[in-house]
Amino acid sequence: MRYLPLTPADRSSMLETVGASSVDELFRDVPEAARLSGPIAGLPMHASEMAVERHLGKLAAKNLDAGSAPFFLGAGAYRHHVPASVDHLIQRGEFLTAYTPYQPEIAQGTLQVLFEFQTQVARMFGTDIANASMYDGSTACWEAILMAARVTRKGKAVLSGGLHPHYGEVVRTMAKFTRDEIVSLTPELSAQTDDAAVIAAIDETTSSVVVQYPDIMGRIPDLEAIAEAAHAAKALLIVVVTEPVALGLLEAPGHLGADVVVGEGQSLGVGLQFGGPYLGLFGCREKFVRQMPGRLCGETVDAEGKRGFVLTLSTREQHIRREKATSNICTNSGLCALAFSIHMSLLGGEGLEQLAAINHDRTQALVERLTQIPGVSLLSDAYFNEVTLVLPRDAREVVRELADKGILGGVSLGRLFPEQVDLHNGLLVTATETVTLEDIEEFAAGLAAVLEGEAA
Amino acid sequence: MRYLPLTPADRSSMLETVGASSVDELFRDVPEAARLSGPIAGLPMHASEMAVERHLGKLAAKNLDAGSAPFFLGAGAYRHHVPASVDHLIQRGEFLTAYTPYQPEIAQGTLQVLFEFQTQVARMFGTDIANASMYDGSTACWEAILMAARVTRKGKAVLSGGLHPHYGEVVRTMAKFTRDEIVSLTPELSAQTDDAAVIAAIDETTSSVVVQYPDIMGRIPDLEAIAEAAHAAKALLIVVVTEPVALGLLEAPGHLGADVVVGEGQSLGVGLQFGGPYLGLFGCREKFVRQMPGRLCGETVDAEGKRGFVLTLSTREQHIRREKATSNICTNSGLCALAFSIHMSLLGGEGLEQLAAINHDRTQALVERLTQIPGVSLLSDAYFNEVTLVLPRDAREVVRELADKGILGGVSLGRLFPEQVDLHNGLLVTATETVTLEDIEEFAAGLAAVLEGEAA
Amino acid sequence: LEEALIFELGCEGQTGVDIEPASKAVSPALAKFRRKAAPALPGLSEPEAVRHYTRLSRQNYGIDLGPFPLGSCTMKHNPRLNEKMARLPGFADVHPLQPQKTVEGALEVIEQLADWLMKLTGMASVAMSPKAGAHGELCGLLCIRAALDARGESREIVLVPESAHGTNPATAAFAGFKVQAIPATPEGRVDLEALKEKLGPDVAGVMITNPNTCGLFEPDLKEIADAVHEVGGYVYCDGANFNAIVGRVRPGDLGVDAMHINLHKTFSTPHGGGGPGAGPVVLSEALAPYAPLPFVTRGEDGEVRLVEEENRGEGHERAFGRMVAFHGQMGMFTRALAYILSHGADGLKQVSEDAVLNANYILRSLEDVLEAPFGKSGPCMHEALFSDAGLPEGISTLDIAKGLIDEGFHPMTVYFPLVVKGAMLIEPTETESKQGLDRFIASMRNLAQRAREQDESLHTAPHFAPRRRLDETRAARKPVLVWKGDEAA
Amino acid sequence: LEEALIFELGCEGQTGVDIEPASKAVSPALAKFRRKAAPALPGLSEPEAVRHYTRLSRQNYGIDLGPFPLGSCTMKHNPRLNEKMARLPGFADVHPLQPQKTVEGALEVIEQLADWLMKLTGMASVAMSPKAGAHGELCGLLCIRAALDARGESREIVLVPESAHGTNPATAAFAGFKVQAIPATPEGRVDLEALKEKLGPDVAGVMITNPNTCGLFEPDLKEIADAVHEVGGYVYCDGANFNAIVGRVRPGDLGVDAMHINLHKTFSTPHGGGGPGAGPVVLSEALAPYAPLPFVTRGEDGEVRLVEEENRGEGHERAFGRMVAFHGQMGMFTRALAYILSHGADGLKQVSEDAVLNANYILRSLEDVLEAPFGKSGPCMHEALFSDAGLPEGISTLDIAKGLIDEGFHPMTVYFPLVVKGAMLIEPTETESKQGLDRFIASMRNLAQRAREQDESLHTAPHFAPRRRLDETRAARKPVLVWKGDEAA
Repeated sequence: MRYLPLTPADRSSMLETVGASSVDELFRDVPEAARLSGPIAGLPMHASEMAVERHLGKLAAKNLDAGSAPFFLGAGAYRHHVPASVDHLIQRGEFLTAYTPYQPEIAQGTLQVLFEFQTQVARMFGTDIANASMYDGSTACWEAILMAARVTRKGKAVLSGGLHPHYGEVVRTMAKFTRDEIVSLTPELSAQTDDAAVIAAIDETTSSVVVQYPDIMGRIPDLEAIAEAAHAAKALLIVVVTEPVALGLLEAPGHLGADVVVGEGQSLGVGLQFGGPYLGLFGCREKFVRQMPGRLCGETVDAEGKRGFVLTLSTREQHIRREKATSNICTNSGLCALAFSIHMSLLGGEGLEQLAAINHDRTQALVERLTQIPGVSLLSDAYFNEVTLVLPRDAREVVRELADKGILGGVSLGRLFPEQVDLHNGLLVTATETVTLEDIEEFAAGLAAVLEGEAA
Repeated sequence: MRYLPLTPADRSSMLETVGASSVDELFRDVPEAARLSGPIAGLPMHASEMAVERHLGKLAAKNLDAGSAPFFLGAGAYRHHVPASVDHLIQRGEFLTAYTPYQPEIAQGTLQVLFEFQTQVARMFGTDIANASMYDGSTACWEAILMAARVTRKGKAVLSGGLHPHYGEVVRTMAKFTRDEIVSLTPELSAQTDDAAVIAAIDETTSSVVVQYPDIMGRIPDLEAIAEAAHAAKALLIVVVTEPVALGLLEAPGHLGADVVVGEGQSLGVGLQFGGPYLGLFGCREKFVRQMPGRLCGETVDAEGKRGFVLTLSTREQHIRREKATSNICTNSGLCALAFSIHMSLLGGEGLEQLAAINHDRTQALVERLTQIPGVSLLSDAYFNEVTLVLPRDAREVVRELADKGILGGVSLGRLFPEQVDLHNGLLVTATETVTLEDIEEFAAGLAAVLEGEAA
Repeated sequence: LEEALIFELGCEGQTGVDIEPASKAVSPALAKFRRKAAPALPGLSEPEAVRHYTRLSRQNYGIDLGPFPLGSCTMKHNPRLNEKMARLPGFADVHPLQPQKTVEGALEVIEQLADWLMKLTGMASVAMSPKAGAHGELCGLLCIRAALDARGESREIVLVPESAHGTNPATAAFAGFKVQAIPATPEGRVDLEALKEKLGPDVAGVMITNPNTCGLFEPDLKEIADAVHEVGGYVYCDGANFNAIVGRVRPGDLGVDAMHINLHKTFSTPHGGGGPGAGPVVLSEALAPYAPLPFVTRGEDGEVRLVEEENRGEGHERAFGRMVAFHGQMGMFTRALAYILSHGADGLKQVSEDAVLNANYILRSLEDVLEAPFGKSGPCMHEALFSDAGLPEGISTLDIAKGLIDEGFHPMTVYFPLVVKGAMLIEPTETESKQGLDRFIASMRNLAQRAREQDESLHTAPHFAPRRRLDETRAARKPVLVWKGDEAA
Repeated sequence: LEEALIFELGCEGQTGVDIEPASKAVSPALAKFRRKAAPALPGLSEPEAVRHYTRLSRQNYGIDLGPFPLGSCTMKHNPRLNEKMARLPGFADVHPLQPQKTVEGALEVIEQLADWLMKLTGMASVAMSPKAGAHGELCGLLCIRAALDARGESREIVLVPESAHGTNPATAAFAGFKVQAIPATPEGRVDLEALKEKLGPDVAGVMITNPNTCGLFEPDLKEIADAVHEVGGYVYCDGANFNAIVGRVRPGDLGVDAMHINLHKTFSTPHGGGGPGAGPVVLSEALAPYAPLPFVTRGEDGEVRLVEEENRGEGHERAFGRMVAFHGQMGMFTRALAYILSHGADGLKQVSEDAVLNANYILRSLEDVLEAPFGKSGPCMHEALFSDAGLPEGISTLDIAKGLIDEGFHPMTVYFPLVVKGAMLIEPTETESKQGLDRFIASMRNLAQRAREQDESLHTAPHFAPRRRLDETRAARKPVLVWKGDEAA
C-alpha cells in the first residue's frame, strides 16, 4: 500500500509504546456491534496505480471532450485556452498541498497571491474591494443577496429574468429555508433585456436587484438605468458576471453603478471540469467590508517591519463567529483563485482586452454563418461571445441530433428553462478563441442538415 | 512575444545606456553581406500557445501510441508503468531548469540525487561504483570498450552476436575512426547463446569482451564462464543490460565476474519517447575510477562540516582535460537519472523484484498463448520478459500486417539484422507489466489471422 | 525574501500571452457598452510570471515538505496519480451542460464514488453537489428541514455539543434553526443525560461530531440516535473526523441520518491553500428523498442517469431544490475515486488503523511533558489533544505553535476545541512515517523543555520562517485589501 | 537543511509501488540465473519519496528562481508549453522501432525541426541524432573524416583557437585528429594571419566558435572559411553561441561546413541539472552525404522517410555509420520545435537582438567597476566578458562568484575563456527583464565595492546558501561515490 509508510515492524514497536497489544484495542470505545471485523464486503481490494489509471482512463474515454469536437457551449461555463504555465505552477507542492493560511509566517505564498487576486478582481469588476473567492458564481450570488439584506436591513430580492436559471434556483432554494422573499421575473425570448420590468419590480421593501451582464441569453442590460432605480429605493444593485472575459470589452459593472459584483471565474485558469471546482468572485463597495462574506487577505507588517499578508476580519467567519457568522463559506476556492490570478497576471489588462476581442470576433463569424441557414435567426445583435439563436423547432432535439454527429452545438433554452415552453426554440451558442473557422463550418453544415432533416 | 520581457520602452532606455542608436549597431561586426535585413523568408511568424498546441497535437495524433494498441515491442526499449509522482517531481523548476551542478553550494538537490543514483546503479549492477549517467546504453557500451582499452592497454574488443545490433553498429562506427579493432560474432537463430564462440574469440590481444544480458534474442548467457576466459586473457568482461528490470530476477552481472556493467536505463522512470532522451548506465570496479568516463558525484563536507556533495575527478573530463579527456561525454542525462532514481526509490529492491516477477509472468502467458498458433515456435525457454519466436515466414511482413490491424506486435529480426537472411523469420516479442491478458488474446488472434492469410 | 507584487513587477499595456488578432471590428451594437479603458492590470511575460509564482510558492509550507499535524483537518499525502487522473481531457475538458450521452463516463465517476461513500458509511443515498464541509452541513440540515416540512412539522431546535466545530452552530443558524448547546462530560464526551433532557417535540435534530473534537469516539452515539429518533428528530453527524473510522465503522450502523464527508480530508483531495474542497452528504432512508438536484442515480437497468429540474418527476421529485449551479466538485470526485480505488476496502481499513495508531503514539510519547486532558479516558482516535495547563506562566500554546515552525513543522491546531483551555490538537494522519513522528516528538519535547526553562525566545518565534510574527491587529483595524500603489502617485 | 539519504530514510524489503502479484512461478529454465537476493535498496512509500525529492529540489537553484548568467551556456526560460507537448502520448509513448506508418507524426517532427534548422543556418542538411553538443562536434568531425576518406585523403591536423571550448580539442582528439592551436589577437579574435600560416595539405579543417568565447563576433570568418576551403579543408563552427545571431545571421552564408546546435541552449530545452541535451549538426553540401543513420528526409513526393541500415541504399548510402541506438533526443526535438514555432521567424530575430542588447547593457553598466578586457573592441554579442584584473590583491573571481550566490543569483561562468585571466563571462539571455538586469547590476556593483573595501567575508561566501564552500579536494583525494553506511555495521 504505497501511501502508507508504516512497516509491520514500525507498527509493533509503536503498539508497544502505546501499551496496546493490538490496534483493535485502540478502537475499544466503538460498540462491539458496530465494529467491522474485516474489509467491507462487496468492495474491491487495493489496486496498483496502473489499474486505477486503466479504470479511470476508460471512464474518461466514454466522454466526448470539448477538444475532440466542434464545441459551442457556454451558459455559465466557458472554454478558454489556459497557458501551460498556469497548470504547472498550481501543481507546485507548496501551493497545492498547503492548508488555509492560518499560520501566515509560513503561508506568505498563498497570502500574497490572494492579495494580488483581490486586487485583480476588484480592478476587473470596477469595485473598491474583492474577497479571496467563494465556491462558485451561484453561491456568490446568493451570498450577495444575503449581504444586501444585512446592509439594507430589508429582505426582498428582485431577480432579472436574464439571470442564469441555475443561479435563480440556488437563490430560491436557499431563500425557502431562510424565508427571504425572492421576486423572479420571467424570461422572454426578446431582443431586449428586461430592464424595464426589473425597474418596475423595485419598491421600498427591495433590498437588492440582481442582474446578469451579459445575461443568460447573451444580451446586455443597461446597468446605469437599473442602478439609478435601485439606489432611489435604497436597494443595492448586484451584478452577476458569468463570463469575466466579457469585461475585456464591456464597461466594468462597478463603473456603472453596481454596488456588488459577483461572478464565476472559471473562464480564466480553471477550465470546464464538468462544472467544478469553479471559482466564485465577489467584489463590492469598501463600506460593506465588515458585512462581506468569505475570506479576506489584508496587508500588514511583521515584527521586523517587512511587508506581509494575513487573513483578516475573520470575526465575520463562521469558524469564529458560530451562530452569528456572515456566511456559510469556510473552505473556499483558493487553488482556483491561484489559477485565475496566474492566468490574469499573464494576460494583464491588455491581454484581457485582446482575448475579449478575438472572442467577439469568432462569435461574429459564428453568427454570420449560422444565420445564413434557413429558419435560423438571431435574437439580439448586441452580444459579446454568446448569442441566442431562434430555431424553427425545439432546440433540445436539435442539440441531441448534433451530438449524434459529434458536434457539441450549444445549450438549448429548453434544458435551462424546461417549464417555459415559449423559450424552447432558443439555442444558446458561444464561440471563444478556441473555436476555429473549420469548427464553425462543421457546425453550420451539421445544423443545416439537422434542420433540413425536419423538413424532409 | 510571451517569452520576451523587454518592453519597447526598456529597449530604448537600454540602447541609450549602451550608447547605440539602434540594435543594428550592436551587430556591426557582422559583415554587411551576411546580415539579414528581416525575418528569414519562407518561415512562419510567431504563433500563440494554442496554435502551437494544435500543430503538434495533430502530429502526435498521427502516431499510434503504445497505450492505444496491444503493444509487444522491446529490443532495447521497454514500456513500463511510471508512477505519476516521478514525472511530477522531475518537473519541479529547481530540478528541471538547473544547469550542471558546477556551483555545489546551490546544487545540493541535483548532487545528492546523483550520489543516490550512483549507489542505486552500483547495487543493482553488483558493481563497486557507478557514474552519474551517460547519453544512452549504446554510447555507454562504446565508452566501456574505450575504458577497457585504456585499462588493459590493448585494443581489440570481442562483441557477442547477442549484442543489440545498433549497439554493435555504434561501436563499429566509432572504432572505424579511432582505429580500434572490433571482432563481431555473427548471431544465430539458436536456442543457445554464443558463449562458446565468444570464449573462442578471446586471445591475448583482447582488451574486452562485450556480452548482452539477457541478449538481443531474449536468451541468457553464462557470464561466469565468459568472465573466467576473459580474465585468463587479462581482458575485461563488459556486460550490457538493456532491460534493467531483468535484474530484479537475474543475478547481478557484477556478482558473476563482470568488470564493467553498462546499460540502458529508460525502463525506469524515463519511458519510450521514440528513442530518446534515454539514460546510459555505467558501473565498474572501484580500481578503474580514474579511467572512468562521465561525471562523478562524490561525498565531502562544507566549511561548517556539514555533509555535502560535489562533482569530482573532473580532471578526467574534456572541458578540463581537453585533448586528453577520457571520454566525449559532456552534457549527460541528469534529468533522466533523476527520473530513474525516483522510480527506483519507490520500488526499492523489493519492488524491483516484484516488478520483474510480473514481467516474467506476463511473458510466460504470452509465450504459452502464441506458441499454440500453428507454425509458431519458441527459440529458447530461458527468458525474462522477451523472447524470440520463429515464424513460418519473414517477420517483417508479419509486423507490418499486424500494424494494419492496430497491433504493435514486436520487432522483427529482419529489421534489426537486414543483412542476415537466416534470422528473418525471427520475431522478438516482449510483455511487461503493462500488457493485459486481453492484449495477449488480441495479439494471438491477429497473429493467427496474419499467418493463416499466408496459407490461404 | 520579499517578493514584489505583480503590480510592481509588470507594467500595464503589456501581456504575456500571444493572442491571434481579431479580424473584425467590434459590432456597432456593442459600442455603447464598451469599456473606456482596459482594467489597470499588468501583464507579465512568461519568464517573469513563472519566477514570481515559483518564488512565492517557496514562502509556503505544504504537505509535500513535511507533516501538517492540524487536528480536525486531516492533512494527509496527496497522491499525484489523482492529479493526473483529474486532468484527463475526458474529465477536465467536458462541459456540465453537454448532452448526457456525451458525458456518461463523468456521470459514472459520480455514481461510482457515491456508491463507495454509501457502502463505507452504510447509508442509503448521497447528495454529491455540496462544495465543501460547511456546505455539506447545510445540505444535511436542509434535508432535515425538508423532511420535517413533508411531515408538516416546523421544529425549530437543533442541539449542538459545546465541543462542536464552529461551522455546526453557524450552519444550523443559517438554515433557520435555533441552536441549543449540550455540555460535555469531564471525560470529553457528550453528556448523554443532559442531551436526553433537552429532547422533545421541538427538536429537529442533533449535530454530533464523531469521533469528537477531543479526539475521542462517542460510545453513546447509537443510544443518542435512538433517543432522538424516538422524539421524531434526526441525527446529523459531522464527518470531518471520518478518517479515524473509515473502513472500520459505518456511521449508518450508529443511527446517523446525515453526514457530510470532506473529500479533501478523508479522501485526500489537495487543500490548495484553502480549497476547493467537496462535501458530499450521505443520507439515511428517511432523508434520501430530499437530496438536492442535480442528482445522479443508477437505474434498474444499470444505466447511470442524471436527474435535473427538467426530469425530476422521473424519480427524484421530492428534492429540496438546488445548492450549486452545476454538478458539484467533479475534479475532486475524480481524485477521491482514484484514492479510494487505490486503497480498496482493505487499504481504507489500514488507513484508519494507522491514523489511530500514529495519534496514540504521539499521545503516549508526549503525555509526560504536556498535559493531556483526556489521556486517562483511554485511547484517542486519530488526533491527540493536549493543553497548556502544564506549561509555566507566560508560555502560551501560541508560543509552542510558533516554536514548532522553527523546528521545521507546521503547527498543530491551537485553541480548539474550546472546551479545553489552550488546546493543542495534533492529528498526524496515516501518511506519516514512524521516523517522521519521532522527529516531531523530539521537537515537541524540545519545545516543552524550552518552555520549562522559560526560554524567552519562544515568545518571538518563529525566527527562521519567511516572516516573523505578523501584526494581525493592524491588518484588521484599517484593512488594506487591494493594492493601491499606483493611486498614491 | 541536511536531507537524509534514501538509504537512511527507507528500509529494505519495503516498496512504495503496488504491483500485481505474479500468478505463475518463475520458469524452471530460469532457475540457475536467479538473483540470490534483491538489490539492497530501500523502497520509500510515496509520501516519503515526494517529500525527499521536494525538499532536495529546494536546495537547487534553477532558471525558475532567477537569472543563470552562465556565459556560453545560454540558460534561458524553459516554457512549460514545451514540456506539455513532449508529454503527448503520441510522442512520449511511442517505441523507436514501431513500423514506420505508425510513427509518421514523430518523423514529421524530426523533419520539420530539421527544416527549420537548415533554414535558420542556411545549410544543406542536418544530422539529428547526436545527443549533446560534444557529441555533435564529434559527428561533425566524423563527417569531415568521412569526406576526406571519400577523397582518399588522410589529413591529420585540426586547427583550434586558444579560446575554444575545452570540448573542441577533446573531440578532435577523440576523432583521431591532431590538434594545433591558433593564437588570439589582443582584441580577442582569431589571429587570421597566424591561421593562414598553418594552412596546408595536412589540414583537415578548423574548429571555430562564432560568436567566440570572448563574446565577440569573428568578422573574418568568411575569409577564414575561404582560405580553409582553398587548401581542401573544412570549417567546423561550434554553435554553442548561436543564440547571439539566430534569425539575423546564417552560418552557411559565412562558409561553415558543419555546426552543432545545442537545442538545450538556443532552443530552450531544459538543462535538467546536467542534461539531456541534444546536438543536431547542420552540414554543408560537401558534408551532407555523410550524415549518420538513422536519417530522416522528405522525399520528392513530400512524404517523410526514415533511412536506416536496412534501406540506406535508397538515398543515403554514404552515411558514415551510426552514433546512437535510436533516433536521437526525440523529447528535445519536440520541445525545440514548440519553441521555434512559438517564436517564428520574427520572434527568433527578436531573441538574438534582445540577447545582445541585454549583454551590452551589462557590459556598459559594469565596465566602470570591473575590468572589461575587450570592452574597447566594440559591442559584445550575447555575453559580456570581465576579468579580475582590476580587483584588489587577494580578491578572486571565485570570491565574486560565490558572493553573487549570497545576492540571490547564480554565478556567471568563471575562469573561462582561458585567454583572459580570472575571466567572468556573463550571458543574461533574452529572457531577463530590464528590472532583473538592474537588480543583477546593482548586486555586481555592490560586490565590486566590497572587493575594493577588502571585505574579508567575500572569501568565505556563500553564507546564505544551503551549504558553505565545499571541500572539493577531499572529495577527489579519496573519492566516496556510493553510500556504504550499511556496510560499516
